[in-house]
Amino acid sequence: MAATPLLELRGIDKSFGPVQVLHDVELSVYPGEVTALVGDNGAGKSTLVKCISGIYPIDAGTVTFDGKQVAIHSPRDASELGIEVVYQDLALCDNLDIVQNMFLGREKKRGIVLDEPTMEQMAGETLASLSVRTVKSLRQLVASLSGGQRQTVAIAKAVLWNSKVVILDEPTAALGVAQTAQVLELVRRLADNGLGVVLISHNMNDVFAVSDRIAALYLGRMAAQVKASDVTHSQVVELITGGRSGNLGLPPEKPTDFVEIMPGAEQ
Amino acid sequence: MAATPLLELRGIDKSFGPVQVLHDVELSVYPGEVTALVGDNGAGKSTLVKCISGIYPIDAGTVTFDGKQVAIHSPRDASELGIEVVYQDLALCDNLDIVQNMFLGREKKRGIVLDEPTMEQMAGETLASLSVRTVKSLRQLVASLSGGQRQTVAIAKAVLWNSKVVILDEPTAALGVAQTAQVLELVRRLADNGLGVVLISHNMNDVFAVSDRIAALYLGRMAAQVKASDVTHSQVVELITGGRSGNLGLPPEKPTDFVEIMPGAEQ
Amino acid sequence: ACGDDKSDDTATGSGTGAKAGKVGVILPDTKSSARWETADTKYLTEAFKAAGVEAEIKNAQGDKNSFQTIADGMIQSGVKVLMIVNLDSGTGKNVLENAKKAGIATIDYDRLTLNGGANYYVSFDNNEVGKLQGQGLVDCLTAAKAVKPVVSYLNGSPTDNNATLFKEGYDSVLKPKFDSGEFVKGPDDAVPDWDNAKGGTIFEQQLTKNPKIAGVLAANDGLGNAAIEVLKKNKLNGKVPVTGQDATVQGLQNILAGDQCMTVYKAIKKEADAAAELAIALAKGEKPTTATGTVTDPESKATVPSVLLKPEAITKENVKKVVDDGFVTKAELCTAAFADACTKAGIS
Amino acid sequence: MSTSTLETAGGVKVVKPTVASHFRDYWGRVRGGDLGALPAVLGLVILILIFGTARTDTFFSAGNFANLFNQAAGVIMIAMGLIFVLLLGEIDLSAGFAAGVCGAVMAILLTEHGVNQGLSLLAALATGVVIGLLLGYLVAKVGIPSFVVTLAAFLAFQGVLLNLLGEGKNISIPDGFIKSLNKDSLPVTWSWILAIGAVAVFALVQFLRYRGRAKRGLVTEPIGIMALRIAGLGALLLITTAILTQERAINPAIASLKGVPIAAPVIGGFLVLWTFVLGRTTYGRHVYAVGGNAEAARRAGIPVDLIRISVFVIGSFMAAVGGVMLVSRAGSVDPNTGGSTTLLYAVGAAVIGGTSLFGGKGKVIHAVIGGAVIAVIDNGMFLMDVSSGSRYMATGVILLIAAGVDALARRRAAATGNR
Amino acid sequence: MSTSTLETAGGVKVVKPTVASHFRDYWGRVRGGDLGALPAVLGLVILILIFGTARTDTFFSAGNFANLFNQAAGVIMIAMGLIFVLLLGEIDLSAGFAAGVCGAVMAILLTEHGVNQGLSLLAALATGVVIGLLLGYLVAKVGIPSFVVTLAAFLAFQGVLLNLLGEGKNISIPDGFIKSLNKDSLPVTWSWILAIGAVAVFALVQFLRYRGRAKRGLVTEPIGIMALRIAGLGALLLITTAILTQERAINPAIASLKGVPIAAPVIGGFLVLWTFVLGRTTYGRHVYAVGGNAEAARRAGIPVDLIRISVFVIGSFMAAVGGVMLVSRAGSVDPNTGGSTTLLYAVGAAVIGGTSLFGGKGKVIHAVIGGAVIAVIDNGMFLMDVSSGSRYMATGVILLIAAGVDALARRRAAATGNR
Ligand SMILES: Nc1ncnc2c1ncn2[C@@H]1O[C@H](COP(=O)(O)OP(=O)(O)OP(=O)(O)O)[C@@H](O)[C@H]1O
Ligand SMILES: Nc1ncnc2c1ncn2[C@@H]1O[C@H](COP(=O)(O)OP(=O)(O)OP(=O)(O)O)[C@@H](O)[C@H]1O
Ligand SMILES: O[C@@H]1[C@@H](O)[C@H](O)OC[C@H]1O
Ligand SMILES: [Mg+2]
Ligand SMILES: [Mg+2]
Repeated sequence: MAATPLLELRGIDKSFGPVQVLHDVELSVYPGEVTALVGDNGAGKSTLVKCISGIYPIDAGTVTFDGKQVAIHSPRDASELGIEVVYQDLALCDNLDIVQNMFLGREKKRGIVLDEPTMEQMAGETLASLSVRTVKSLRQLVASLSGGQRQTVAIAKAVLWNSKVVILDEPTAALGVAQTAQVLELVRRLADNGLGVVLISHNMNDVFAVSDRIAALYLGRMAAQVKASDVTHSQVVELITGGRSGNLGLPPEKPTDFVEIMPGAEQ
Repeated sequence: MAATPLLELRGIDKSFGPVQVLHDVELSVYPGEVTALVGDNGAGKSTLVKCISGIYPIDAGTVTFDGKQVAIHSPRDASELGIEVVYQDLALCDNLDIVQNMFLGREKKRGIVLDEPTMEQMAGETLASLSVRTVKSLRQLVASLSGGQRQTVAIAKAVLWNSKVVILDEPTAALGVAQTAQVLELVRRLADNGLGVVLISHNMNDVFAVSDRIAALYLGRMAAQVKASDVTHSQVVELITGGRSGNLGLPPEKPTDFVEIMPGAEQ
Repeated sequence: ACGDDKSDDTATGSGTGAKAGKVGVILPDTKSSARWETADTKYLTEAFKAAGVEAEIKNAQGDKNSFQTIADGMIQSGVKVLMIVNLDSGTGKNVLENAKKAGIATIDYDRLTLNGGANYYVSFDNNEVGKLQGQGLVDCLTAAKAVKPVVSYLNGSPTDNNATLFKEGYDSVLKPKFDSGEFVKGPDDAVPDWDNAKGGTIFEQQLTKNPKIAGVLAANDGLGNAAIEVLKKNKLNGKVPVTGQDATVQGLQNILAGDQCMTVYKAIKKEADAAAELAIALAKGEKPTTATGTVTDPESKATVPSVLLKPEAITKENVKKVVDDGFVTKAELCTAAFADACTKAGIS
Repeated sequence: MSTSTLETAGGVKVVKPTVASHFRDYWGRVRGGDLGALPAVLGLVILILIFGTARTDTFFSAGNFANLFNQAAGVIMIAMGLIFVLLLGEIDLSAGFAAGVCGAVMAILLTEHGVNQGLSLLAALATGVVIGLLLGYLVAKVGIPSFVVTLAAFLAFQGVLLNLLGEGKNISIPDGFIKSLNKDSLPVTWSWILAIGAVAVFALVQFLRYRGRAKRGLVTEPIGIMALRIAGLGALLLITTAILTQERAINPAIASLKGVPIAAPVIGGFLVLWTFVLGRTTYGRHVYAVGGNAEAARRAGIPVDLIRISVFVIGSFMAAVGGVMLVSRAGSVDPNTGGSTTLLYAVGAAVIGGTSLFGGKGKVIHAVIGGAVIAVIDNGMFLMDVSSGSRYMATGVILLIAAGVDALARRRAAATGNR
Repeated sequence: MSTSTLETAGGVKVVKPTVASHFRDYWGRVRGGDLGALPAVLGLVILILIFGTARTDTFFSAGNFANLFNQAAGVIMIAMGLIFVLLLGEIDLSAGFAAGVCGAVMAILLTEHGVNQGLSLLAALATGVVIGLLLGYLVAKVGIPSFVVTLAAFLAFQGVLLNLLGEGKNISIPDGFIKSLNKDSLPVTWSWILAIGAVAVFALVQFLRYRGRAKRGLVTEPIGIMALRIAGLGALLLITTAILTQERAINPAIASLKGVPIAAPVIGGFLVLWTFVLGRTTYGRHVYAVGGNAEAARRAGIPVDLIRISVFVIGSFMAAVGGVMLVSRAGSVDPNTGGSTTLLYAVGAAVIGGTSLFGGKGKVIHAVIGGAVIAVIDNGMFLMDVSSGSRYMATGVILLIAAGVDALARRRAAATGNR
């Protein structure tokens, strides 16, 4: 923990109407490291990511970036700081093609005219480097892509830019064997280039393969943030499913406001 | 191969406009067995599933179900035959709640009135059995669910019914560790109950854990359909990424009409 | 060159040859009044047919764009005479100018196109229509011996220039009464698009605002009927006189029932005949002799040779006149419910 | 926050809700942007206050209150049908003139063919159904966008109406049952019987639902909330009835005028019917599903085309009902019946009430609330003394204010997180 | 199928397209449902054949052809602006009366204040921009649904127009530049210069694009296809010009009438401008993105609110242009300018052309094609001899046929797989 964190969250609370999803969450992302963010389904990982990137306003807490406290009100703010995100719900424009999606919001121009040839060339190179082999044309609408192809486009879109922090929310979920390997390699390469990388994944093999640090969310609370080398596979699974493992994790009392399935409250 | 297949495809062709996605595909699904359908991103797995379930009309080929040749023109036809599908692009109605989505198209009624209590009760039981623990209310709109929660709802929706064939397209992609285990167990249980199950997955561990038979698609062609016990992990990976492994798989010439990324053809 | 009555001559007249040229007629709409389709079209068609002159009669359906499109088409197809009922003076003027540029003779029918410079004008006097309505209401209120009656206005569409003229007419009669305190001025509202349903709501609200309303100046029979229905709901029909215009079957029936005090009858057959006569002469290349009157265009101050007919006030006493003229048939008017009233009114 | 838990369906532990927690949750939902019809109702209240202040004695009179029902009925009926069409993300531009055509069919049968009132009414409704089948077929089976189909129908029906009315005559309908529909009032006794009956049935339904859930061990809302809801509706209905059973004749000496306008139970009846259909039947569920995600609905085996046709049938059927109400009120049909702003107001009513033009989101009550907003604006505006130009402008601005209240409330709520 | 391959950007091997493969691909796309504007054009051709057969000498005259441009110009201009609004899934019901208001501002400045033609025109356009800012602000920032905002504006602008003009009045504009815009024609020489110039520029642009791609080693279409495209446009423009430069005065002795109507280059100019903006600029790309998936656009850092405001500005600006064209053609403004069916026709033009009401899908050319369909129907119908009622009906049916061709073509294509 010698380096100062590139991105630091403190005391983040977030509710949707009557439901509180994040409780007092802390998270530190260090430059040159991959931080894996793990947690059960519905733990709040994606919500946390969207709070960081300005999609959801936070109810309480502070975000510090590069040592300065910042207020992120929109994805635009986040990307101006140098935070790039691959969202779990990919958010591509189905009515645009691959190239158009990949450059959305940062189109290359010559004068006022879009520089399509340059964009097409860059897109082709990036996709090829991610082992995409079955796309018929870069001018195909993303609506007609397979699940894995969409995922790759979303990843390519985010890593094309010079950013300081890259957050990937389950980037390999839909990917094939070769593509997964490529993406994990890319993740490692980004960190090695000095970026702060946050990787969300349910796959423990992947997590241990690339990450330096592991943060475990449990029912909206940060159960533990540890070095990957300090914990075992099964410890992490315990943290995910129970919120604690040995002396790691949350105090044993279960948070009362997190009850289970509740049939019957009218919507 | 003693038993006769429950579902048998022969010579399936499928094109989208000028692009042919499936070439002369064969597939047999046996009762009481899990058939894993594997293949690279964009190989055509999801397209094949949608052809089976009547979402896409097929260009050529035959579908035999329970020994009889059938024509499936719509998902309704498929479900009347007893084929249930969990689609990769989940297709839930975001404006409906969990219970409403789970019973969509087969609502329980008392007279002409919807029997909400019964549906709510059944939904609650099914979800609980799939290790869903963080849903706040069964009356929550699915729009507000996490990725894994949506996935679980889609699975629960499909397995709630008495069907003969269940096809799951990457059902565990978004799931947590515990939930994945539950779903794999469920898949095995369905097969053990005599159903024919097709499981699509990129995760070789999962594939070998539950499947009896493995079918590998390569660039829209069926490269091989083999017993899981007859092949190794790495052989399957070779089939996926290269279309052949030793004397298994497609002839070595690469199909000419399947070229790689093609920048520049105007959309 | 004289047309020699080949009545089923279908050639698209280009104006050449010995026969009469074609006449184009553009009517305004179908919603402001039933007359354009039920009366004008019928009478004009008959008149041209009798003279063996080819005529094309089109209705612009209240759409100014269509109005011009029709004119373009007629000019293009080589009509020799263009007769229009403008939707407003602006577009009317424009169409007349286009026609003139193509060497076509023009007639303003029913509505004078201000500053439009048409060659002839045939009409009833719209201002006079308003005056008849005003006077009719005064007569009915006097007959009912109303004391300081509150009079409400249900004017025509604010976008219809005729409505403005009607209002000028009845204002000229009623304003002195208001000023003298003999009558009391009540609510005064225009009804968008002459929309009868809206007219009903507007009148209902006028009545809510001023329950003492004792007379209604409704600009035409449709609006009159809308007011009468509201009065019926309040069991005030027949007690509050209502005016109208156009001598529609509905209006006449309301008069027979005693719910409407009067309507204004524009003897459209005469108007149509007069206009057709002018047009026929022009189409044959003759100089018309029937336009003996003149009207001064208030804007351009030009004198337009005209045929001006007098609109007539119709009350219970002279409903018969309209039937005798053949404007409405007895069968239409004297349905079972009105058979008695018809007999009493002397219609047999 | 001491909460008691209970075990419920599927063996899952849940918190037992209390009246207090219920209110807390409600407030949380409101803060979270889940406002339902609240802001539209708020907009309506503000409108009423504006006009009530400006024209207290006329606007706030029993007579004016009663008139509102008649003034709004036509548009509300058409809007109710449009809600179904809008729920699928479709549009029906022809609803206004469809109302006119159906009304004309009825009037012609009544007058020129001497058909009796009941049959004429049925013929009008049947005409609506046929129109709906035609529109639905063209949209669902031929695949022409509904905007184009109904734009074509909008034009064609104007022609039909003109031709039906003999190129533009006005036809008066005779007195009778149909004419009373949107003109007369119920006798005072019947007014009370109906109001009290409605409250009783509502209470019974609420109670049965409560018992049904409790019996299965599902979470139930606190009895107190249920009681409050029943009391609320009761108060609303009974106060309304009390006002409407006052004498409101302009000149009671000539004729007495009291009782609930017949239009009120007609509106209420259709509101209950369609709310039931949308909320408690499979059909309604499927309408929402197709509107929310047609592809998902298709995959769930829902006959999407049939649903699509059916909403146009309901849309045109309700347009026919609306046409009957318009004709009943006007006592006559003319070539403009259902024309000018009728359609725009009907769609506007649905949207102002809270129904989305993009499908999947809407309730039948929106037609009533939105229709009331529009009727109140018209009603109030015509009580003021302004020129027609200014009236148009003021109507626009006031509409904007009413909708703005809604938007601002939702926006404020959205800022707290949920959108 | 012997294909030669080439190595292209990113070191990927691709098949080098030939003219034959290009046509094969095109046919594949057509069969696959990707029809573009083809069916709408087909519908238009069928319409022209219908009317041409029924009224050969009048419909197929140079004069009638020239008139079509003037008749369609207003609606096409308004529709072009609406395309931007529709691309975002929004609607602008007030565009018609906005056109009226802007036209009235111009007319009043021209006549009552003696302002010169250029300034008056600018004032009209500026009024459009201000209106657009207002509408956009209310939709994007206050958050009122555009249907409600523009319904309110529809009412309010009607009032503004009435107040500007004084009830029932109308204002004629003086002769001059503005009045020529949608009335007069270009001199014959200028007609030819413009047509030939346009073809030349088109050819140049095509060639430069080709060279740009080739230089980077990207796949290019075969030269033959490019040549065909240039020849096609050339033929269209030159034949049109040849027809329009014929003498078409009814009575050439009185005054000669030939040349391309000024309205044609005005339509063409705006078509090129907005097509360029939508297709070749960042702004246009962002409009499509917001229309396709507003949330994705927001996440990509696109200022969604600004884009939303901007489309209303463009919409109202083009409404102002449309207003100028309407006023120019009519030579006057009255309280109904931009009223009646103007708006419905403009939205209809966009939708018939192929633009979706749900956003994300549409092109500026759709306004022109759809506007032509509507203008041809109106033009042709008024050349026929039928009563008003029948005309309305026929117009509806013909509109349906034109749109039905489109729907059936797409449907047939969809049956082959892609939807
Ligand atoms: N817009 C919303 N409104 C209400 N509840 C929400 C909303 N978004 C998320 N939630 C709830 O918040 C919780 C956390 O969701 P989140 O998507 O952050 O989970 P996650 O950790 O990403 O899960 P997964 O691994 O399944 O993707 C879930 O219980 C979910 O239902
Ligand atoms: N509607 C469509 N139009 C055109 N091409 C399509 C369409 N749907 C799929 N494709 C193409 O067909 C190929 C197969 O897609 P499919 O979704 O079946 O792949 P998959 O095997 O399921 O891949 P993944 O593992 O990524 O889900 C892809 O190249 C894809 O781009
Ligand atoms: O006859 C009247 C006509 O002149 C006017 O323009 O519109 C309404 C009609 O009643
Ligand atoms: Mg997530
Ligand atoms: Mg797939």
